[in-house]
Amino acid sequence: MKKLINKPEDLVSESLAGMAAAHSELIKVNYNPNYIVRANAPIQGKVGIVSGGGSGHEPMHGGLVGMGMLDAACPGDVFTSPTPDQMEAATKAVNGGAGVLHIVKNYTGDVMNFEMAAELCQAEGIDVEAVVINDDVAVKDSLYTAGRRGVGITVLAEKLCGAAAEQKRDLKKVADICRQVNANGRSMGMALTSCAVPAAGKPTFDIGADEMEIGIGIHGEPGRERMPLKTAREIVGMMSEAIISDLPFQSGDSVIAMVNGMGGTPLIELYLVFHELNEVCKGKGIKIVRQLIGNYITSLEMAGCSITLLKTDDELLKLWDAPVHTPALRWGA
Amino acid sequence: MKKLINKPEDLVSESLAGMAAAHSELIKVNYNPNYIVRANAPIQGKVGIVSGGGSGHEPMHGGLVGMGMLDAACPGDVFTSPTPDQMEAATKAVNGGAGVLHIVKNYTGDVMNFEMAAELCQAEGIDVEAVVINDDVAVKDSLYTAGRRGVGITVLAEKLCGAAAEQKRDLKKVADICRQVNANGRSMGMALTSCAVPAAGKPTFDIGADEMEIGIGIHGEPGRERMPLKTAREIVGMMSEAIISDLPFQSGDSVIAMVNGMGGTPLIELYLVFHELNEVCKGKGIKIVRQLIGNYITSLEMAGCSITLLKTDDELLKLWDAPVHTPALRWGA
Amino acid sequence: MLQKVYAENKTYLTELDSAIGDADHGINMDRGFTNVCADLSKTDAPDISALLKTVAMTLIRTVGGAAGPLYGTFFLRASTACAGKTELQAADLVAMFEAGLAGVLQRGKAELNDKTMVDALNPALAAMKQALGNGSDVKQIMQQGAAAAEEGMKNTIPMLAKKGRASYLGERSIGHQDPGATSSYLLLKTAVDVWG
Amino acid sequence: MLQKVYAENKTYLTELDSAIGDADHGINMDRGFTNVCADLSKTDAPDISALLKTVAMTLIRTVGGAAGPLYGTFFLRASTACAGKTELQAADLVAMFEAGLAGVLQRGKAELNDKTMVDALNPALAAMKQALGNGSDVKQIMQQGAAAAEEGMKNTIPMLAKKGRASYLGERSIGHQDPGATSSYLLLKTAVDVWG
Ligand SMILES: Nc1ncnc2c1ncn2[C@@H]1O[C@H](COP(=O)(O)OP(=O)(O)O)[C@@H](O)[C@H]1O
Ligand SMILES: Nc1ncnc2c1ncn2[C@@H]1O[C@H](COP(=O)(O)OP(=O)(O)O)[C@@H](O)[C@H]1O
Ligand SMILES: [Mg+2]
Ligand SMILES: [Mg+2]
Ligand SMILES: [Mg+2]
Ligand SMILES: [Mg+2]
Repeated sequence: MKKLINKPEDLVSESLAGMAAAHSELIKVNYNPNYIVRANAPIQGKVGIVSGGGSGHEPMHGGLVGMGMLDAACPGDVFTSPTPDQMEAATKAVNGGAGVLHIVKNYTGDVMNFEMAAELCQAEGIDVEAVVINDDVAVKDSLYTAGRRGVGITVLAEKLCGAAAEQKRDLKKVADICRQVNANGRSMGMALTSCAVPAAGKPTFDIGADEMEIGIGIHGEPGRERMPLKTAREIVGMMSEAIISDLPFQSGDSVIAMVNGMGGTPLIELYLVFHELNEVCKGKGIKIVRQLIGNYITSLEMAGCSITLLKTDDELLKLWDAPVHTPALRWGA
Repeated sequence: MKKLINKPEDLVSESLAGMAAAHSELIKVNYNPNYIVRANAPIQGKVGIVSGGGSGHEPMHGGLVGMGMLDAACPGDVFTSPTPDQMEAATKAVNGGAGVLHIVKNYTGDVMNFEMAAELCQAEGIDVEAVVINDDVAVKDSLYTAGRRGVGITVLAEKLCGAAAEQKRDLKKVADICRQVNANGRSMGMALTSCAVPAAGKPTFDIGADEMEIGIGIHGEPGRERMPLKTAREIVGMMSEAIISDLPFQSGDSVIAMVNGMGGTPLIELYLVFHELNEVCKGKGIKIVRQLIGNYITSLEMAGCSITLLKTDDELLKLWDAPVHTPALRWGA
Repeated sequence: MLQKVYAENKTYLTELDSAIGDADHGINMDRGFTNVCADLSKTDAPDISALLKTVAMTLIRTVGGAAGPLYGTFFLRASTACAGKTELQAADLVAMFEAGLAGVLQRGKAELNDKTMVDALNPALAAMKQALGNGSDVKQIMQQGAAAAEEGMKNTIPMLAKKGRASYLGERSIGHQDPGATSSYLLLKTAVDVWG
Repeated sequence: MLQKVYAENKTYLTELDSAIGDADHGINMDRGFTNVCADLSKTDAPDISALLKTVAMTLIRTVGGAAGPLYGTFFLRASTACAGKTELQAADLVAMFEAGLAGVLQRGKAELNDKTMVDALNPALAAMKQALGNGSDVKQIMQQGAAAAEEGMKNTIPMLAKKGRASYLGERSIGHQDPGATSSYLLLKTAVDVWG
């Protein structure tokens, strides 16, 4: 395992220090408990939006804190959900009296820790609503299991809810938008290589030089299936088929598409993947009206990509085009 | 070698197709000869800025075409300089009567091909000036050799010259700014892993699990020195020392800093590197007033980073803060 | 003591978690109990209940992941169950364990055979209750519990995971021992050595 | 013919370029001469000069890198040097080669022992001139040239590169054969087989 780090146990805090130094006009970083918060938080009368999760997915979530997106992000240790004390402190720091939305990715740990945090905050009279994101079609959904993982849609939901909150919509409305986005979005990921958790010191899984994992999550978990490496066209075909047939997306739909890099895949390949995705969508009469192409929800240095499609409408498009100014996502400002 | 591609020989054109589909409001893509050009080119009375180089460095250069930056970019085959016919066509496409600046990275191939293109354009009465970027302190400079490579400063020069051209400064002034930036900027890079040229099918160099290359370029060339892997603090110490002592940068200087990922290094590590760089600079009384942190001038999927420092002044800062809207760099618009 | 055990088993648990999870369970447990040690040495708790509460809060604050809230809740409920007590009878111990497990079930909503720590904790409780009924002493009760937990842990190997990260693997989760069930067994095993 | 040669030597040249360059020389030359073949089959050039001009322009357009402009310029100058000629005497051939090399030197500004293609082309020219002086025929002249180029190519191994990408390696460039010198030797060797 080769990484640009000092001691594994210092990676998260030293990386946070770099963010604080680089983006002081946008964000402030609080240590123990660790959270990243908008420089001008709390904003009176605005719904606060808090998300969080294990580290190693950068720029999500810390790089998405700022005007028009998140008010705070709670980074856990690498691939380990943050703890209730972080979420409680972040929630209090962004509470402007209009309540706070917790955007939670559906992982047992994240869900339980955010639950505990919400209980603590509500006990102190803070109006907290939580929406759990579960968009990963690679996982069979079922009432009896942990259900689907929250992946790419999280990024889009944070942008869209952030825009709605910026417009001073109330907590119920912002939470409704989050649920709508989650209900109309689907994702799937794949990996060419594993990643190595710094403290573990070696790759989470071994994979052959001619193999790939289809249906991976964002924590180096093995995927649903190991298969021989295929061409980008075949890979995008498989992934987009799984995504499109699941909602299902239909001819005439307008979508926001994200081609996301897992951290170790170069941009030249991601644009090629977007080209293939665009061809598939054109063939099915699905119109990509907006897109994100790059590393947004990553898995350390893993090579691979994920595809996310969100069925959209005029209201969502307006929210998408609204100004955003965060370390990782910026337009109109 | 595992990549998200179809046939190696189609990588560049299929990736260009993805860019064209994703950014039609910003850019147009021309095939044979290949170049990416601003959607609204040529802009009458504005100096056109053309750059180019081998592919595999994305987002540079194609992702830097747009308002306030490049007017056109010529992508060669992977790591192979583009050819004079591409540069000639791109130059003609962006010539708005105020002349065209060629920003050329100092590699024998790039320099000779741009030379030939300039000769062809001048023969047709187009006013072309070329500035060669050579900021890589890893290479010993000398009159008798090919000299230093052009690396990170290219990105900063393209932003700053683009802003100057947008303000309708004349060709001489824009070229002077480019020379000033090149004269006041220095860079150095390192690698943890090699990259694999798709058509070659295997890593360009082999490197041990506990080794790193210091002083690499951006084409998978081996660096100046192979040494045991060190901590990020030690690595940043070595690189920043080489950079700072070369200009030299001095106490009281204000700098624009770029911590650039080589393509396979995750953002969490790049922010840690920025933290270490910031500590070094603080210790020397050098003030980082602006920064870029991310993948800007890459080497396919190589893991590693480069550090670039540019001594700046109020004029350059104004140009830096001016609006820019390209696929990869965007603010104020 | 527990800290030492989890420090020793850090890699073991993490490797189990690499197979069907995200390779951090050992790291999380080690971090948690290292902090528990530190915090306990700082605070001198008036009674067992207060001591267990400190353990619970520290685990909740420092373990993270799924294990943090679960073990945290376990110790929190155990703490409440022995509130006010200055010394523990065998019956108290079993009652505390029962309360702890109830907390885990409520928080995690896992059922038996979902391939989680519950598959170690649940048989352990059953065995402890039985031993208590047979009038065994504390040490015997813990031994019975640990033995049952070990068996329950081993039984997770053929299970198809329905809860936690491992459930994402579907069929591929079969054939691997559950990390959390393993850390639960270690918890009991250590308790035996302590109270022994 | 040359196309076949470079196709066969694609990996060889690319591996040489991996050691001290950027692993593309073979790919570039192969791409270039594949296109030359295609273009020549399309255009039936009136004379040798026109034919060489097509070769030059195609190489400039399709090889890229350092080799593109250099070999392109080589053939461009050779083309000018035989303008109007319908058949070539031994002397013409040597004159064309001399003109081509002059173009390479002008474009690349490399000197002898800089570890470039010049270190193969330059001795080749010398040998060809001498052979011409001795009244050898075209085939012998080319053989002498190729032999000298091969020696020059081998001599690049101990050289420290001063031009091109290899120069970035400084001392580390020593001990590797220069890819461009190698492709130049292959150029002559093939010429021998053709005119043989
Ligand atoms: N819903 C649940 N109920 C009970 N135990 C659970 C549940 N989900 C997960 N676990 C336990 O947690 C263990 C994983 O803990 P850990 O790796 O620390 O958390 P994470 O999965 O968030 O990385 C699993 O092995 C399992 O025993
Ligand atoms: N200035 C120069 N003059 C003559 N030949 C040169 C010069 N620079 C490089 N070369 C030749 O070009 C070869 C490299 O060609 P190639 O790999 O195709 O280009 P690049 O280095 O741009 O990838 C070198 O091996 C060397 O022989
Ligand atoms: Mg975890
Ligand atoms: Mg090249
Ligand atoms: Mg885990
Ligand atoms: Mg080369």
